[in-house]
Amino acid sequence: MAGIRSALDLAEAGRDVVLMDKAYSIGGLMTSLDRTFPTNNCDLCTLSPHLSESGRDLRIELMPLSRLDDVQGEAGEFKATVTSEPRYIDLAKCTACGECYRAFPEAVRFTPGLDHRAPTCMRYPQATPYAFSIDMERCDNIDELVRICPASAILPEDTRKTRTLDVGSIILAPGADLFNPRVLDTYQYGVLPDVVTSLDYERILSASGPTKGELLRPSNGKSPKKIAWIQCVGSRGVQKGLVSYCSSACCMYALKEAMVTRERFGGEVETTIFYMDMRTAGKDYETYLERARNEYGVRLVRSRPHTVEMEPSTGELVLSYFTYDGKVALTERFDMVVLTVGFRIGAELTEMASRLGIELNQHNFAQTGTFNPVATSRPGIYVSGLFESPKDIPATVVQASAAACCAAADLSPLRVVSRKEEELLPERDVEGEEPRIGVFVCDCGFNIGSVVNVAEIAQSMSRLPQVEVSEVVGHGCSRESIEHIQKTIRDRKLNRVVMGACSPRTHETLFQDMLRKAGINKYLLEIANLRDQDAWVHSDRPRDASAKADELMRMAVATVRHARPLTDYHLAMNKDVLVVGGGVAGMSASLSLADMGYRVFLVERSGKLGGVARNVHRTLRGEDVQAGIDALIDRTEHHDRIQVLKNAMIVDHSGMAGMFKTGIQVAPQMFYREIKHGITILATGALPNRPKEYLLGRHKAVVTQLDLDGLLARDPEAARGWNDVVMIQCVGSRVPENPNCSRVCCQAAVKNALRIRELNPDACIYVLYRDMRTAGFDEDYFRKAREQGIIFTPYDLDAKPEVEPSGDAVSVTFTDPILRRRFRLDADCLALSTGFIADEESTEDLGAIFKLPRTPDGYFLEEHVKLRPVDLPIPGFFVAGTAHAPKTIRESIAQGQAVAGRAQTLLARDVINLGAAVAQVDGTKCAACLICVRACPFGVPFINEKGYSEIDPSKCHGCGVCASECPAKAIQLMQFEDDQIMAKLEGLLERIS
Amino acid sequence: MITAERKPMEEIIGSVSPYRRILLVGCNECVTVCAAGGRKEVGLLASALKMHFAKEGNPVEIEEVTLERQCDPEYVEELLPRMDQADAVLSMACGCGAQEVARRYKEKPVFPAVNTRFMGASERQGVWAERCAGCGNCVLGITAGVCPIARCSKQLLNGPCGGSTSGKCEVDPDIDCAWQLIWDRLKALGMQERYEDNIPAKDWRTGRGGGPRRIVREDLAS
Amino acid sequence: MKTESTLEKILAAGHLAVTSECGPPRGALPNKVKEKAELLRGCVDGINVTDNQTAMVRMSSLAACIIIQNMGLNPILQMVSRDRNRLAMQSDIIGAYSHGVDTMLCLSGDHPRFGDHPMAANVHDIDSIQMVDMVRNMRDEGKFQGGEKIDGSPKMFIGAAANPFADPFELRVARLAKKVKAGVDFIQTQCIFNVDKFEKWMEGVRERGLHEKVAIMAGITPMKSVGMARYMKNKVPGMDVPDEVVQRMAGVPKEKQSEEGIKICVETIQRLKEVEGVRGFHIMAIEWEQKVPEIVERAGLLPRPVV
Amino acid sequence: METFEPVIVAFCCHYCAYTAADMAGSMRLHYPPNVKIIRVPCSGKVDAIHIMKALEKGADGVIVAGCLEGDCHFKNGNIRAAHRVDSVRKILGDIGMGGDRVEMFTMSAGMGERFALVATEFTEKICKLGANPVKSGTDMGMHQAAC
Repeated sequence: MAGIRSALDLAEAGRDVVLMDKAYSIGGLMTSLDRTFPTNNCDLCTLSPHLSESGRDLRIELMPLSRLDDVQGEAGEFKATVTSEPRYIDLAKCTACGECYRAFPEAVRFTPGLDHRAPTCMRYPQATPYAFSIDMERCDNIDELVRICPASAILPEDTRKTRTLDVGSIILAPGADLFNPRVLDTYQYGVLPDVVTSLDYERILSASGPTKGELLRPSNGKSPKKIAWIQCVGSRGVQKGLVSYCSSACCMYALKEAMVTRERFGGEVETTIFYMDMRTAGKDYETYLERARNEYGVRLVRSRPHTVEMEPSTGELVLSYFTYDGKVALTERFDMVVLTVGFRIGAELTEMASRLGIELNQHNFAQTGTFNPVATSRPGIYVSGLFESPKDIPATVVQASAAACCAAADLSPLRVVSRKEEELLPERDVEGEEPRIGVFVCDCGFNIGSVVNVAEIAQSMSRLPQVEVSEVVGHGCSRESIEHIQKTIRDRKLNRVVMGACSPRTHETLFQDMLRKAGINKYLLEIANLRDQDAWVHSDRPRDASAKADELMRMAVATVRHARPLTDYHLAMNKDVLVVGGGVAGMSASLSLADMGYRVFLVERSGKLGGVARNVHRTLRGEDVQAGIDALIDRTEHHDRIQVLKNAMIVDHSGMAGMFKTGIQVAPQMFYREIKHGITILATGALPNRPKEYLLGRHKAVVTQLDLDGLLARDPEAARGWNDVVMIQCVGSRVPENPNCSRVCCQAAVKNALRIRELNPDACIYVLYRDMRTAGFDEDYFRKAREQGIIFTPYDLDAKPEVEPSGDAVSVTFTDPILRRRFRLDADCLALSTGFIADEESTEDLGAIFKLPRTPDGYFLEEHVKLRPVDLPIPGFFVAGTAHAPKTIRESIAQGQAVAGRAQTLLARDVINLGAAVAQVDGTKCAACLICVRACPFGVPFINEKGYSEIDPSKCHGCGVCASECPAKAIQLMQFEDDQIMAKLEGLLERIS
Repeated sequence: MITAERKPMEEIIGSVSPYRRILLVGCNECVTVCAAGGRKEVGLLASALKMHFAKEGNPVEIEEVTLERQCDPEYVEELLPRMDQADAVLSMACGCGAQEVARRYKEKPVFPAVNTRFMGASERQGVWAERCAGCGNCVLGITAGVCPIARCSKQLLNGPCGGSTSGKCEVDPDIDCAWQLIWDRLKALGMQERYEDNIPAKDWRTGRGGGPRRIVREDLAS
Repeated sequence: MKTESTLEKILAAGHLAVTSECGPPRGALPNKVKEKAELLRGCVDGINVTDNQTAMVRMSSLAACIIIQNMGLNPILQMVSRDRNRLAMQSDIIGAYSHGVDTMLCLSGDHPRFGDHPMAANVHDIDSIQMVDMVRNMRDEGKFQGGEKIDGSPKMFIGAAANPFADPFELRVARLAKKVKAGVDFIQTQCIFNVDKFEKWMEGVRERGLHEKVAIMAGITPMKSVGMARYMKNKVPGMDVPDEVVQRMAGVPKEKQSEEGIKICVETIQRLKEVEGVRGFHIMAIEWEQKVPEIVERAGLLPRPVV
Repeated sequence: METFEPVIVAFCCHYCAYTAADMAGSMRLHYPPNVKIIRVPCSGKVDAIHIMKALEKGADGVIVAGCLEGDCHFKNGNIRAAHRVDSVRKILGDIGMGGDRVEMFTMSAGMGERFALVATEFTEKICKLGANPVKSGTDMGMHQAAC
């Protein structure tokens, strides 16, 4: 995931990328997940359309089965030595027909075919080799294997190769391994078949998994009625074989698995999750947790399960655990137990790290810092994803884009050579010409030819009117064929082309380029899907397959007659950037973009840069925040490509990606100026929350964690006088008014608690919490705090602590769940973890000015929670920092760099290609009925001053809903016009009625 | 806007069944906007009728045409060239359009394919509601901009009857009580005292009571 | 005295007036009218004769009134604006008066949707308040609504209905005020079960002094069963039956429920006697006329004064 | 009369149903060849008229296939399509064709099996329903015309 994202961002930004993977196909862990939280959708299906666009860039060279041996030189001019294992298959020839796989299943590897989501990954051929690979050791009859391949793609002499690459920068996104719970005898994984890991469970749920998506107990193939999840298996532990950190993503995916289970198999299946702390700290994750509990009825038990045993008589699994409220040795029976396993760094990676000379932390993850979260200790080498620290997909995608941004900054300034436009013939004008159709039928080697009688098809097509040429062309997509077809187009003056080939999903762009290079418009093409949707599915009845092929081709020929030359919509790109908000996120974004050579306007509402982070002095890990902030501010204010506008407010906005216009007013005179820019980045931050609770603001002993952080920095002496200190977590967060988790408070509390302990070893420090959410390595400090005698006591919403004044101190009353009684003590300092609250005022105004959607709790809503975490739904808009959701300084900086990484993909272009599949209105037919205006899912159509509907091609997403709902039939969707669809029907049905 | 709804298929089929060559005429005004008789509906109906009669074994020819406005003679004139290939005309316009076609082409039978319903506004996509009864003597000025004649089931002019329950009409809970709406607006406007005026019995001559109506603009008519 | 109406005389004399109603038969059998009316002899001061009530076709109110008039009783002609335009109304009013019918009630009428002719046109040429105004003009100015003089104008004692319970409640007093302004003489209210709410309405009425300009007769309906109570509560628009009433009915065994119903309405009458501005009672014993005498008696409203 | 081979038109949305059909291919699943796919960007692009015309021109059945609810790449195109299919079914009922010749299905890009299953079951259903009466009607019509 991380690797693909970085590669795509860089390729889209016009950079050449080598994408290495030790596996023989890419995709990593995500391709084996069923559905992903919090959308519970099949996300690669949602992602692939975006990817196919970038597929047109041929800038990514893929090196599967490869490893990075050595890196010499400096950032900007590395020499990287790469070894590739033999694949024994010629990628150029392999068509993934699967013959070899059928003949030698044990020797042939082809995950994509087995993974149901693979075709969507194959959508962009250069992104995953749509090809098999061979394990020669396991092949007993190589000659037979070579013989059986219809594309003669087998290379038995293929050997390990070593190459040295000149690269400017390097991104490490090797992911991590999943913990194998076999080492834990207590849960008997590998012994009891019904004890599975979370990944096993994903495969069971997956439509392509071993059970085809049926939920069945591995032991007896019956469907389970009761399933238990055990959290933190192998994580947050100190015993041997365990790791002490928290794997961060597990709580959410366990919830997801439980929810999907309830959703798919309804009430029949009981789902219970045994957990220590529910760490749902991400954006809207808290509401996800609430849905799991309340809507889906997922049962959550805070507890520590110690053993799983099997009841021999019934085959049930008996799970023993004790809960935190002192109840010990409870047992419960289940049909299945899912072990939620976390992430590990394997030996392979530690070796690589030492080869490359990058530092690792004590857990063998790559060492990074708060102020450069994706930079390794070696300049020019960056890291993203799990190898940096345990995290979920959104965080991974953010880091990937951040890494792409940093990597690009090390490269020589960019000269964009848009390869599509290189040395093309001028386009021949075919307007007014009679259609001269060329029909080309691929046999695709074995794939089509062996089932469909391609020669006969070509014959019968040649008899159709206006068909000039009709012939068979072997592998249509091979270089030779493409050159042949292009020559034919030119020699025979063809102005329409029909390909009888494989799926347009995979090959349309290829054949479109072919037409364009032959000098005719690329939209004069029609593809009949004779492989995936005919030969492959009817191999059992060749005659019918041929008949169907004939019909599919007739449909295509009939349709192509109506094809017309279309022009892709282009937009001149303004390369300046507007960044709104001068906090760490805004400054990081500005600096990254300015360093890449783009001009940045940084608009800050207040008189100072730095935002909320100015009030933070040290991170949990002890880094000096103020020094970092000052450095950021200094660089920002003195960067010659950044113009900082303080005391400035946004007042109006217009335009579209690549040509925005934004009006701002600047204090004190509030004079108005208009900024023209191509990209808009929102980094407006959030506000420190100060709810009127627990005497906050009404008693001097009551402060927020942020106050306390400042106090401890300014006047450490104060802490020395304290006897009792109490901290209350989740004050004003995870409550109806502010439903989500503020993410930063748990580690802030641990940080301040440790600092007080340091200053005053005798003080008693109590932390009253609901869930301690010290994700990742912060867990170590949480443990350290417990070891140092800081007392952590959970509380429930129905038994909240009570606070009343008592002289200079405040008395705090709370329930101790273990002793089950109320405690009362006088605290010299009560620190409330109040976290963040959305800056309603500014997000509301800006949301209105920029027409951007917001979440119910007032944060900006990104385009896609997981896959586009920093893109906003309107092209050209990005969001970073706490304006997106509460997050740490480190995360805000990563997002700041990530938006820069995403922004460069647009900024690198001189024009933006908007494609041609857009809706067009015939003003003479339009009745201005508003139906399209109301129907458009993206609110694009409007009634123009001439009184008819107008659709801005640069905003149209091309879904065609308006066209199909228009009561006046005044709207047509280019490429899918009614007469084209009717022609398809004619082509299919003419001989019937 | 004038609203309409397609007649039941059965009725339409019945009315055109004696004819083999049908000219199906839509209108690009109101009936397009209320999705009853625009190009799209014309296309759907044509297809449906062709299928029906084909199925019955006596196929029909249907010529589709949608006029800019079927209630203006100039536009209706455009049908002339098509008329002699048609045995009958099926109109998807409101009653005004259908009658204009009938007036112009005396020798051709004209059948309505829609029921003209009322003068209304669109509440949202796909929902239209009656707003005006065309009484010819507008009272909106004294009823806070809500018409009790069109929107009160008993067209009461002096306030809600005893059947008004929590804002809804006794006739149908989907109907807002017009007088509740009026009262709410009066309050919003601080004009409660307006309600106290007795509105006298209405002179219906300006409405249907006066027989078929016409407007003559001397300056334009000449 | 504006008219010869017995009801007007009773009220003028300061007695609590009592009226009841009689729904004409759905056919041309005069005896049905006579039987029902006979039940009420001596215990009421006027008999409302409904006009196609609930939008079901019945013998015309006018014809039934004449039958009752000829029995020496005092019919009250009900007229709804649903079925007649102003011509038909005025001719019927003159006709009624020519037979000595001197009291009438102006209503808008139930919507045809509820009756057995839902397809019927819904006239509403004028509304009930305009009707009141029209009848007053005929009586006091001696003019038709069109302005022409009437030769022998009908001296009608004019009534109208009021529903204190319908929404918007705040408008209910104002609406009465409009009827008063139009010249109504007496008011018969919707059946009262929620006495508190009724008293609240009366307060409003008194605040504006309306109770001095119009005689308000409280509408009373005995409930036969808990079923009926529930039906009225849930199904009849503008009817306000509090839960405690339903519970009270439900609290007694089936066979005792009708008796309980009578008790409730007697108690209601007793309580309402105490309410300032209540000048009488209109007892609507729907298809239960025979109980009216008992109710009137147990409510201590007998004997009826002679005026 | 020899065995009836229905002609079935399937309007498939690019992002899910069409991909699922390709998926069925790469999984080498079998389904009846009677089903002919027309690719549209979104099931919401399928106009009621397209469905009617398909039947008018003699197709025996029409499938409209889109993404799973909530997965539509264009937010709610699939839901609109479902409503439209309902209204077409009603019209077909009214003209005595019966609505069953048209049906909406949803599936994710990965559901190769589901596509094959849908294609198979729908084809069986249409076989039961028999040929599109519009065709037989015309034959009969010509027949009558002949004699």
